[in-house]
Amino acid sequence: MSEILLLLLSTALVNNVVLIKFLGLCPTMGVSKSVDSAFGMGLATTFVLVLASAASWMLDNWLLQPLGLGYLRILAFILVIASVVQFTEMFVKKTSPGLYQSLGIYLPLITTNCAVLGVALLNVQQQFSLFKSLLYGFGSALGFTLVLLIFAGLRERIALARVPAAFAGAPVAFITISLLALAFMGFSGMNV
Amino acid sequence: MIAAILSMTVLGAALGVLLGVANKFLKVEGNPVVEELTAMMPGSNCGQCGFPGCSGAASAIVDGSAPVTCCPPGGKALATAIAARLGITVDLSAMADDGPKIAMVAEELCIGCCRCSKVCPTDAIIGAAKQIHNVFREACTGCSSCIEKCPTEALSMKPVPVTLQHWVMPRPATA
Amino acid sequence: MSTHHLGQPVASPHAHGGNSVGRTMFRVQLALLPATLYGFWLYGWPSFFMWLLTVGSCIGFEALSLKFAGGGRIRQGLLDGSAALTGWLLAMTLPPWAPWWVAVVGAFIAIVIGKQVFGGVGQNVFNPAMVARVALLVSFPLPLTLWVLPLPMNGAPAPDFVASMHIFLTSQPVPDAMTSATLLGHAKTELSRGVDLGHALADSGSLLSWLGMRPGSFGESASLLILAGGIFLLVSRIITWHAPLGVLLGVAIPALIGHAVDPGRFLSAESHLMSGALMLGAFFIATDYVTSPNTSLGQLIFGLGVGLLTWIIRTVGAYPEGMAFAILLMNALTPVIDRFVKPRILGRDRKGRPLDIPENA
Amino acid sequence: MGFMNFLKHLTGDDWGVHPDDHKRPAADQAVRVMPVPEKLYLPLQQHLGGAARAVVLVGQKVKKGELLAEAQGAVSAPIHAPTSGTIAAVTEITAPHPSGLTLPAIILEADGADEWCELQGCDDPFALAPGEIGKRVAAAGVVGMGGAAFPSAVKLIGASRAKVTTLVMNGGECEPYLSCDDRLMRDRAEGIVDGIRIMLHATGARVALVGIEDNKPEAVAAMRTAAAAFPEVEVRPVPARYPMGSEKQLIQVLTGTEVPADGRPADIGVIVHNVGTALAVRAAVREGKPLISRLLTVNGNCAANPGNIEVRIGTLAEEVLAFAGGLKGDGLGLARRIMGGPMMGMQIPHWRVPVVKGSSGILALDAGEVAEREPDPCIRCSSCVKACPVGLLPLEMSARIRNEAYAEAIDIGLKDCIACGCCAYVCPSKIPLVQYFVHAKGELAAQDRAKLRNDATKKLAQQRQERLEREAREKAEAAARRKAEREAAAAAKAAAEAAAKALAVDPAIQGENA
Repeated sequence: MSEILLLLLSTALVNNVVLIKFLGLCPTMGVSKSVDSAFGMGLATTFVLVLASAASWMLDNWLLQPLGLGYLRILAFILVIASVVQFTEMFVKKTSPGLYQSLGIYLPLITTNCAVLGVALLNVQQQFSLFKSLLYGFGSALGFTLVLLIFAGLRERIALARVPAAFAGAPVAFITISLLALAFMGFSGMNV
Repeated sequence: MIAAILSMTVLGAALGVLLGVANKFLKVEGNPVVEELTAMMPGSNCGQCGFPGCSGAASAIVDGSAPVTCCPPGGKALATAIAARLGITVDLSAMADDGPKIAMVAEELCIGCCRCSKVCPTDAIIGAAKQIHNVFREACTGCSSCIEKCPTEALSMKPVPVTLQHWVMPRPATA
Repeated sequence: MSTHHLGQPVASPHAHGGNSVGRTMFRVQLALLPATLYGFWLYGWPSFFMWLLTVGSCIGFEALSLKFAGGGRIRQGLLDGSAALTGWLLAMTLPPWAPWWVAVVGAFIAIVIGKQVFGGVGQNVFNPAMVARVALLVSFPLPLTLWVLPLPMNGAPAPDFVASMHIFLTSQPVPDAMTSATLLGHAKTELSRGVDLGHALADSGSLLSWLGMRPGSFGESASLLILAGGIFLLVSRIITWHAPLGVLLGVAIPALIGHAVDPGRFLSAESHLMSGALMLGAFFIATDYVTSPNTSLGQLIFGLGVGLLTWIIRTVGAYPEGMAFAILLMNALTPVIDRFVKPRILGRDRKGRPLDIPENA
Repeated sequence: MGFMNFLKHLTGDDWGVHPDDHKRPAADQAVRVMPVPEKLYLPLQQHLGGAARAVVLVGQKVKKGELLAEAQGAVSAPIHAPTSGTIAAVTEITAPHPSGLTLPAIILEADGADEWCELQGCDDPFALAPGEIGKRVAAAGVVGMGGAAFPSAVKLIGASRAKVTTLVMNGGECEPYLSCDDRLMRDRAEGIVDGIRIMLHATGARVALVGIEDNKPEAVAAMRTAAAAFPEVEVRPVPARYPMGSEKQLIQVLTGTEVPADGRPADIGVIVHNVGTALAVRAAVREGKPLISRLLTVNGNCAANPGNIEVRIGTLAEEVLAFAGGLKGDGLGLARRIMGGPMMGMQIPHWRVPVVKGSSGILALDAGEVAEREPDPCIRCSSCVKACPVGLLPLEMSARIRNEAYAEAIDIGLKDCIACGCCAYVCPSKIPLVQYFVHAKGELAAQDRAKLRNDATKKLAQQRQERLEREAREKAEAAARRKAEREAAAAAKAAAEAAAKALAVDPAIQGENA
């Protein structure tokens, strides 16, 4: 039990997918203007990441490795991830049109979210079991959602601030997330 | 090589079938947002936006070909309402909105030709033929459709006069 | 009767309580003064130069930024004293004999990157002094962890004015005999070597050391003087008790539990409370208006979070002192806290729904 | 700033502010009665609700107390002649309002006789039916004297319908500088208590709680003495703290219950009236006198001789000031002219505006009192959050309003704001927070009006569409009918012709028949 918790903490905080591994920066910058849509994006990414982790693990262990097709891994993973994202898109469009509107182009772009592919590949690299890769995917998604939420909160506040014209918009957002990464360095070296 | 092609094909086909099935179950009919926006618009179909009527403008806004600020009679209030409904941010500073305006008739110029009252979408211009017309203030949307119809330029758009009841405390100067 | 022009109409109230930003900042600086003067006595001229240059360059960078930003508010911007306070707080957390460039680079990070980029006073989301402190620590770990012993302790004669200038400007290596590790740093090193804390820290914990007779940052080793300054702020109503108490509890509770379970692995609560700028952080940084939550409850949560994160980073992280990181992390969480912790509106319940009308009325 | 306040500060139970009250020495001066000025300016709207409608003609002679304008609509109040004289005009005059806009008013030229019209008093008001008292109060044009000027009769009648149990009398007068209620309670405590008892009778409430701030010990003593014989009237000192005199706050302190948001005090069985209103009600019921004068405080550093003055409604502030002793240095150093108190009163553009029923003070403030200063940026010190008596987040609301995000400001409570001014009073950056809120409320009201208008014009457009369709249809029908008629006529003609032909062809038959 404590091992599960530690793995989750380590993937979510200590090795945060956005701030330490620098994966998935596109949606982090793109869908962090309001906390509500950030939360939706976090949920959608969590959904995709967990499903993709599982699907890619199965694909890799049951199909690619037995057939000796390891070199097709990236191609096959992208195919699987794209399908999962398509499915998620249909699902969100059906269940929550408002969220669908606010996620906009970023929802299909989860396909090219390097965090998803990155986590799937890292799972293979570290030779996790199915359960562990699910956990790893979930922990990463948790960290992604957390950072997205925190960052969206900060950006909502910055949107009300009198940022000089030269820094308004993306520049100040980049500076903010770099300072956030600085703060997350406090977790570094934790041997949990 | 063949194994690779085959496996990818099979994989692709399988996922495609799965998505196809999912699409059957999760299909969304029509776009309810357009109707919602149409209900928010002034509804006088004045045509100032350049679209065929208010529902045309609504669908143009929804599919992104028109800005939310495209409706002059709706003004800033409508633009913010639509933006809030669509969940987008809108830069209102670009929108010229110097308060509501209504049409007024210069009585000395009016010849009573009735051309203006024929185009008014809300029947706000009253007066029979050969008699001086007048604008019914409460009904005028400020769409200015009538302005160009007037042969004697007796019609003009004037800001609605401010009264004690309608006065708004000015915004503090920003520090 | 006077008929002079009134300009734009203004709304009520037509009276004011008289408080101002400058007054608040001045009070905070006043509260920092005892510990600062004591620090000068402890560490001599080099520490004075370091303090002066940090405060001075903060004011300089503020003036430059305001000039570039335009709007002609340079004078008001400088008079509110916020830049000087940021510099002062930063200086308090630097090693007392830090060389000149640390002061200047720190001031640049604090004022320009930490504050002016966001729009100046009141607009920043992270505490500028802590941003600078962390950025310096991460970028220049060596000069930032060089702790000179207080002069009354190391036996060597205090450097005179010229020698101090030399130390400050040339950043020569300080002789090993004059430096030592901080309590927390020492504990971390010894623990990683597998030495029991009971043996490692046999000689610490006296009242004298709480008064500053130990290595540490320029302004934090005299924890009791900082505490006195904090109490002054509390009494003069500049700050409220929520955030400081939260920080102290957030550190003390896990420290007490840990120490009770395994004194060999976990430091005692009073060591935690009195070391590593904890008092400074609790009373002067966690209470920063701009970067902490709006409500009392939010500030309490904020403080608890800072304390707990500090303890976690100190205990299991790579850095011996976690205060600055913990503050930045909780700064980042502040908007989220503010979103969920709001005061109850009169006539409404906590969720904002109107209260029910009683049946028997 | 006593020890108890510090304790409250520690526990966070510290809503509101403790401004320097500036009430003395004005409060300790005896009341001066101002003679009737030459001309009185009587706005048709001196109350909340619909404007009154003038029922007099220019040139008409009226007596003191005669009806000049009648109430219009459910929430309204009539206006009476404050003295005898001639109606000079019904025109527009500058309103006592920051906008400096005009409003319609009756101008009455005094004849100097100051002669009452016939009054219908009542010796034993307690024999009257509660509804009758409400009617008399309504006819006398009594409105809330605290400043909001809500028609009192509407409240009284509503209260007896809603079966209220408690009458809260507001003697808080928490606004700094003002002392007219204090003065009334000291000088005319018996009359107030009598008025309170009449109001108890009218509303059916069982008990009256008179809340008086504890910085007015003389008023508390006088009211206690006057109420000693009546157990149903209870005088309760409350801590001096602004805005103690705000309806919902006073109810909470005196009864311990909260008025639900969007609700009225009557919902929890309470009704609130000002102590000055009690006197007006008493005069209306016992003597039949309408509301034609009031007590108001002239104060501020620029006023040469501060004090309380009884003036006729409609007197210009300029004349009141001149009677009170004028301005120091002839107005040199005057920074702001205020009608009402400094916390919630209105800035007025010049002194030539009339005293209305709700005017509780005329303040001439100097620059030091107003403390005008360029605002600094918000440092998020959350002083405003602590000071707000309603529990709002003024700093967040103003930041959103600055960015025109009104909907978000409403989400965090803009509509619950009572504009008491505590937030702006404590703000170290001197941000005009209340002005942001007032502006936003006005903007939102304008948007609501635009929406209503939008709906109305949409209906009109629809009607036009229907009309056009109907006309087209009718035209088509008419055309069809004409065509049918033409055809029918043609057919008939053809038939007739055919018949005629047949007749001509067959005369034999005719002959046979004949």
